Amino acid sequence: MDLAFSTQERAFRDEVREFIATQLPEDIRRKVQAGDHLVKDDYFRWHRILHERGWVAPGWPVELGGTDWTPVQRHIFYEEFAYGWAPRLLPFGLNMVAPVIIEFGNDAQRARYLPKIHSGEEFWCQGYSEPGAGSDLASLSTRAVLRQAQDDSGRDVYVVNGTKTWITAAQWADWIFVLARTDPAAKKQEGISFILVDMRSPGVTVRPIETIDGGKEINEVYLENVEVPVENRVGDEGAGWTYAKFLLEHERTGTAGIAGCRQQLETLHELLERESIDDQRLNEKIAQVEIELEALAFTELRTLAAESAGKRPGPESSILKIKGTEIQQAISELALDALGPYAERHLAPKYFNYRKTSIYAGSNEIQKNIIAKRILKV
Amino acid sequence: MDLAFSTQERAFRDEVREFIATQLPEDIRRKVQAGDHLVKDDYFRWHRILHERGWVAPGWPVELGGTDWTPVQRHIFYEEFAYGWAPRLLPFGLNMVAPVIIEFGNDAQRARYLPKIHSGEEFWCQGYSEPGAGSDLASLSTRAVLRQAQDDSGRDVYVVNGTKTWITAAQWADWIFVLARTDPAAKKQEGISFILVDMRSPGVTVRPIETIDGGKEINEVYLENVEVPVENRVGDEGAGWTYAKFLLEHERTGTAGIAGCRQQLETLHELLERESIDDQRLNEKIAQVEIELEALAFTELRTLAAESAGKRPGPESSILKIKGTEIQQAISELALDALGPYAERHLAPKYFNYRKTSIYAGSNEIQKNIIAKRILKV
Amino acid sequence: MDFTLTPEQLLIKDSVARYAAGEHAGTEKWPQFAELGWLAIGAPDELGGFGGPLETLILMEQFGRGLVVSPYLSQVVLAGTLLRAAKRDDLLGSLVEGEARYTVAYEEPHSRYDPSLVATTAVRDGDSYVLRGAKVRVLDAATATTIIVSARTGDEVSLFALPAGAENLELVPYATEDGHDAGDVRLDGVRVDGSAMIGEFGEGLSLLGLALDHATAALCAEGLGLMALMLEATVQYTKQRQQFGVPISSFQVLQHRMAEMFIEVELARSMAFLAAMTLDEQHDDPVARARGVSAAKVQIAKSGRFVGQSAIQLHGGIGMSEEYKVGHYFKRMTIVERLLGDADYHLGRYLASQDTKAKIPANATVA
Amino acid sequence: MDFTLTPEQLLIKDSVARYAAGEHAGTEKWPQFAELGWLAIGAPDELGGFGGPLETLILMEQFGRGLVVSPYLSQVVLAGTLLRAAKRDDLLGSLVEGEARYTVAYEEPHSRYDPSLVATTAVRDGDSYVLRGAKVRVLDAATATTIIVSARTGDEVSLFALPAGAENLELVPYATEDGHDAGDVRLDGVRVDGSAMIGEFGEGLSLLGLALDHATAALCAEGLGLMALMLEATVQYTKQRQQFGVPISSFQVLQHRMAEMFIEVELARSMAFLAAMTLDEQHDDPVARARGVSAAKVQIAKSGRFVGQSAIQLHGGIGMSEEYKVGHYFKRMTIVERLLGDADYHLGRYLASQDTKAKIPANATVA
Repeated sequence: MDLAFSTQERAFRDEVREFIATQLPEDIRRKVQAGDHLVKDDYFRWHRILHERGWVAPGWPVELGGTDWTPVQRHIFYEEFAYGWAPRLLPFGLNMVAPVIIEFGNDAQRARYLPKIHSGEEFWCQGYSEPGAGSDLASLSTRAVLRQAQDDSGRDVYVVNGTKTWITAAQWADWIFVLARTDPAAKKQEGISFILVDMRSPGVTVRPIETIDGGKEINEVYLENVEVPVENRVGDEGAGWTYAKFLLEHERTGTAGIAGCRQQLETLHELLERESIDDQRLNEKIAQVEIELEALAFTELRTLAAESAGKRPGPESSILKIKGTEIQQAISELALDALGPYAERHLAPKYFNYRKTSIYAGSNEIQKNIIAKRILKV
Repeated sequence: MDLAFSTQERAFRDEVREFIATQLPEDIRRKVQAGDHLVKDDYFRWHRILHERGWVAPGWPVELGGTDWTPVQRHIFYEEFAYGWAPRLLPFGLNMVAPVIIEFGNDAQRARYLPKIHSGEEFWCQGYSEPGAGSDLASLSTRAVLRQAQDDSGRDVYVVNGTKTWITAAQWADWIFVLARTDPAAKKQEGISFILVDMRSPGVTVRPIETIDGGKEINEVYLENVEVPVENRVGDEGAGWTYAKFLLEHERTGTAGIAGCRQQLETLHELLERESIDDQRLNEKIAQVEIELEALAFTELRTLAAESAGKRPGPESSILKIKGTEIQQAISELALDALGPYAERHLAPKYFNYRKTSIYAGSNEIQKNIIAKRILKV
Repeated sequence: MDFTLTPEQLLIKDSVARYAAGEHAGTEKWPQFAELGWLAIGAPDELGGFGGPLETLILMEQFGRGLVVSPYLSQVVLAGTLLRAAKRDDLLGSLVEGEARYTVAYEEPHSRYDPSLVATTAVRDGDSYVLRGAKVRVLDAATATTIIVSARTGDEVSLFALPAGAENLELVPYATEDGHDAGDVRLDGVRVDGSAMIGEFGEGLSLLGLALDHATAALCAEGLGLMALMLEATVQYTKQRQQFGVPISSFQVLQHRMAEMFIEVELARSMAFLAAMTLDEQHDDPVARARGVSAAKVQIAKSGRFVGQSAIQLHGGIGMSEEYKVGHYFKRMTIVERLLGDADYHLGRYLASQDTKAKIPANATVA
Repeated sequence: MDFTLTPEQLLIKDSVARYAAGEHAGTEKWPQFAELGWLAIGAPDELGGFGGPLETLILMEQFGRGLVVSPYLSQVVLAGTLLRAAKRDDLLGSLVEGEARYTVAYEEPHSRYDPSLVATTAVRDGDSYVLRGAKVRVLDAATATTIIVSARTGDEVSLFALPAGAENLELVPYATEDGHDAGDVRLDGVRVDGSAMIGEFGEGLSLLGLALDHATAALCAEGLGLMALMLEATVQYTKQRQQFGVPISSFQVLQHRMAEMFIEVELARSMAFLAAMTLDEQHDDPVARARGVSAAKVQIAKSGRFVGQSAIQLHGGIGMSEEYKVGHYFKRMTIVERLLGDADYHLGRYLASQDTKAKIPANATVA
């Protein structure tokens, strides 16, 4: 057993730390530190900087512009993002649709979409959830019907109709990838296809959903008779569910958000110091959360070590999702406890906002189902 | 609204308090206070004293030796038992089999059994649970087959075979009431009969089960070809499940054990004082339990007031069972926390012993099912 | 013991419930409050007053259920109790009529819920006092015509009624997350006549203590109403919401969570009643009052957190949406949990009252 | 980073697991422990020693899984670390050989886990010391040949090795709930030569601190083994146990409870490793050591309580029975949770170490 980082890993950490310290624009850093909302241009500028350094798509194959980092290096990379107050890039293009296109798309699709995702020229959003389908993703009712286009071009198009909801960044996106039912007669998880839709197509409408923290980051996207060229379908018709599952497993990295939690705790400690709050009960609660965070951080490292040793990321990642979100929520709650309800204006919205983390990306109830079924096999 | 006890109720409380203070034998009081196990003679002596005063069977009809107390009076009565360190009498005869015999038995059965239960001459135990049937009581497999007795008397007997488990006080009991399957062809909850078995019958064996706290209060009872006169069946053949349900609802009174918890907390405070322990974290935890106990005590009073106003005790009593046992367990845990694992020899066994309270009498999981189904109707 | 409502209590309950079911109240509804008699709860008979803590509970529980946004808590319960205890029927009369509106400024930047930590000073100068200091989180300050301020007068704390527009008084009001408002107040040498003192010289903390206990009990009742409604909404929603082909209410894990929410609501209900009873019966015993009211606030804070967070979780995404009601209840509950002291503050206060408690209930009253 | 076991570590794991799967150990197995080399873990090379905290972890986790009742914790980890730190290879040699057996007496009637609260005195008298005082809860005292006692020597605390049969030393041993034994010790003027001092004059607390950190980390590993086994037993049992016509493992509420148990076991596993790592790498920094080890004990106590109580609850009645194994694991876990300091004690110790902590992990080591 060797539980410490290697010399190379430590050198890599220094390199990343130095890069972020010198290259991240100061205004973006300040926004992240203050917990302010970022705008599209913030993401874009940081994307370009990472792109220039060759670090924009660590998960991609090297020949497509990825890096050849080990799981531990990737972990260190994102930890340093948090410590340096660097924003994570939006995952919808780089980490979600791109791996699907790389794995299941054809050459034309790879050539059309990947370079613009890599360069940051095109923004993506994710069209999975529907008003009627939350945790039960496969019960979606958006339909795509194949027929000839109305414009007499004679080409085949899907006519897509449905509503997608809880879509982050749809207001900025150039493209959306949607799951749609192409065979209404097929059984629930069959007959679903994975389709790429240009957000500028006629029939696409974006409506912001205001959340209880006052945020307007998420949207509903209405698709009304949207014509999509048939070549925008990735992979086989009716195989979309397989690709969706592939994507969900690919999404794992960094779910626990350990470094982000460390930063939040740091901010909380600074707040307490600034306000001269030294309350024994509060300090104990914070210490308990810190200890759980240490336990989770080490659990993540154990998972990474297993991945480095060749194991695929397994259902153990459900622990990271459950505990990571619980700890995030606990910290935001403690911050509110520390200063009271009307003290710092941004604390309550943050607490409200974080309630979503135990709901999205597979609710914590679903994660416990996964642990029970796939690990404990009950 | 009038949230205080009436003058009469207060006078009644004084009367009971005075009675217990002067009539409860000192050696029994000391045993209860110290948390020691009682023996059969302790119960018997206290039974006789209450019997003489006419207070042995508050739940019975007056003409059979009961009292005409209101629900609030009965509540006060048992509260004072706890405050005066008086033991509760064993419920199996007085509060369990007797109400069934009163309600569903025939005159001969009432004449045969009730007086000796009332006088304390005969002790009873309960034969419900089986090794294979815990929360799922109706899945029992003990069988009773009707046939002529082997002794050529020509009378009809049930031949009973089966194993009953978790039976408190079986080692002292003269009688056991059992649920047995008389019609093996009937559906699960049908074909069960309610049968009274003389513990001295040939074929009855009692084996103590040692529990993790070192106690030997519970037993397994083996019934091997036990012949029971057919007239020992209460009510109709195959209707036993109805009587069992009646009994379970009748069992409710005092589930929360508020007064007992108050006494335990009192004992804990005395312990802390004696040992000069004044630990802020511990004090806060104790205070939190005290507050929950106050909340539960008032909830019980609200339930009683509703009963006095004519409502039948409903599924709300599940709150009392769940929270009452949680608080009992919490107090025993705090006592152990206070003094450490090897300090007071009886604290750890008590903590172990109390773990059973959330399992027996309808596990707390079953109680939550009841709240969900019968109150929330989901 | 009898928990049924009197005809008068039923009347309050029904009228508030009717009001709450209609459009929610902002400032403009105040005359209606006066007309309905709600501003007279707890006032002396001579002023047309009636009822007390139980009637306040009944009203506030309905306010909670209806998510009524109103300065009732601060301007009637808190300020009204204070004026009544200070025997200022002159001012109380104008409050009951809805003509004048009072709020109480007692929190300071570092006082962290504790009304006894007062840095603001009132210095005697001839017949008048000059006040200097800062007050924060003054509830519903924007609509108040008079602000009652606690200030140190030597070693003691006294209270002063300042007109909202007084010279050298700067008020910065702001909207709060729950749709209410509050304000920060700076006193840069505000001069008032000696007659502006509320209560006796040095009586400030004991008056404040009483008024805050009444306000805290009322807030517990509001919290109860919020929780009860969130539970009902959750039960209803989970019965409708289909996932995996069945209503999600059929999942045992959600059923048990709702059963636990139910238990918490019932425990909270008991403690809200207990707080009201304590104020009724132990009016003159500040230790017993603190014990009963703080115990209630601890329970309401704990139950409210669990019920609120569970309601959001069981609603899933829709609970996070500004368009759906449960999120608003959750936000108000989050505030109620901490307003006038959070669970830790009240647990400390409860512990401080321990020594004088009777361990076994005396014969006089329940619990 | 590499979590795979070295061949040597695998050997320990397998041999302990084999042992634990057999009959459980009482005193008579001690020579076997010596033979297998287990008494040499952490000892210097010259004495045939090998390994350190990680090897101790591997052994203790298996002891936990097998519910091995043994004085290893007190007589090897606690006493052995102490003797090594005091550079007493002479005594350590006899320990490694299994010839002499040491236990450490540091708790006193009111010390409540804190080794610095010492009322026992050792007064110099010519070439010898005379000890007076009382020690309680001395682990595995009955089988010890030597008791190492902490005593106040003026303002400082020093350690003394007393023969178990010394004159004026009274030992009252007793069996504990978990099948182990402990003892209370009275020192009524026990006279020992100055050479009985272990370590330097006044070095007692620092030696004790180090030894207790090692013992606490070892106890965390035992707790991990207990928990892991209880989870496995619960999963197995709920799959077999039928109620309402289905295995009870099919009830979602029980599934989620087991998922939560799994999470707790994994967090506990991480912290047990972290404690061992801390001892390896921060051997000479008492603050960092306290921080890592106490954090681990807090987690193990919390996880262990939840896992143990859940295991009993999910087993139902049979979990309460002395005949079934899970109850015994629960009992030992209950003791492990509190032994050498419960969660509150270690949380306090963790908080006390806060000021010196590095908030963001330095580059030197993980976490």
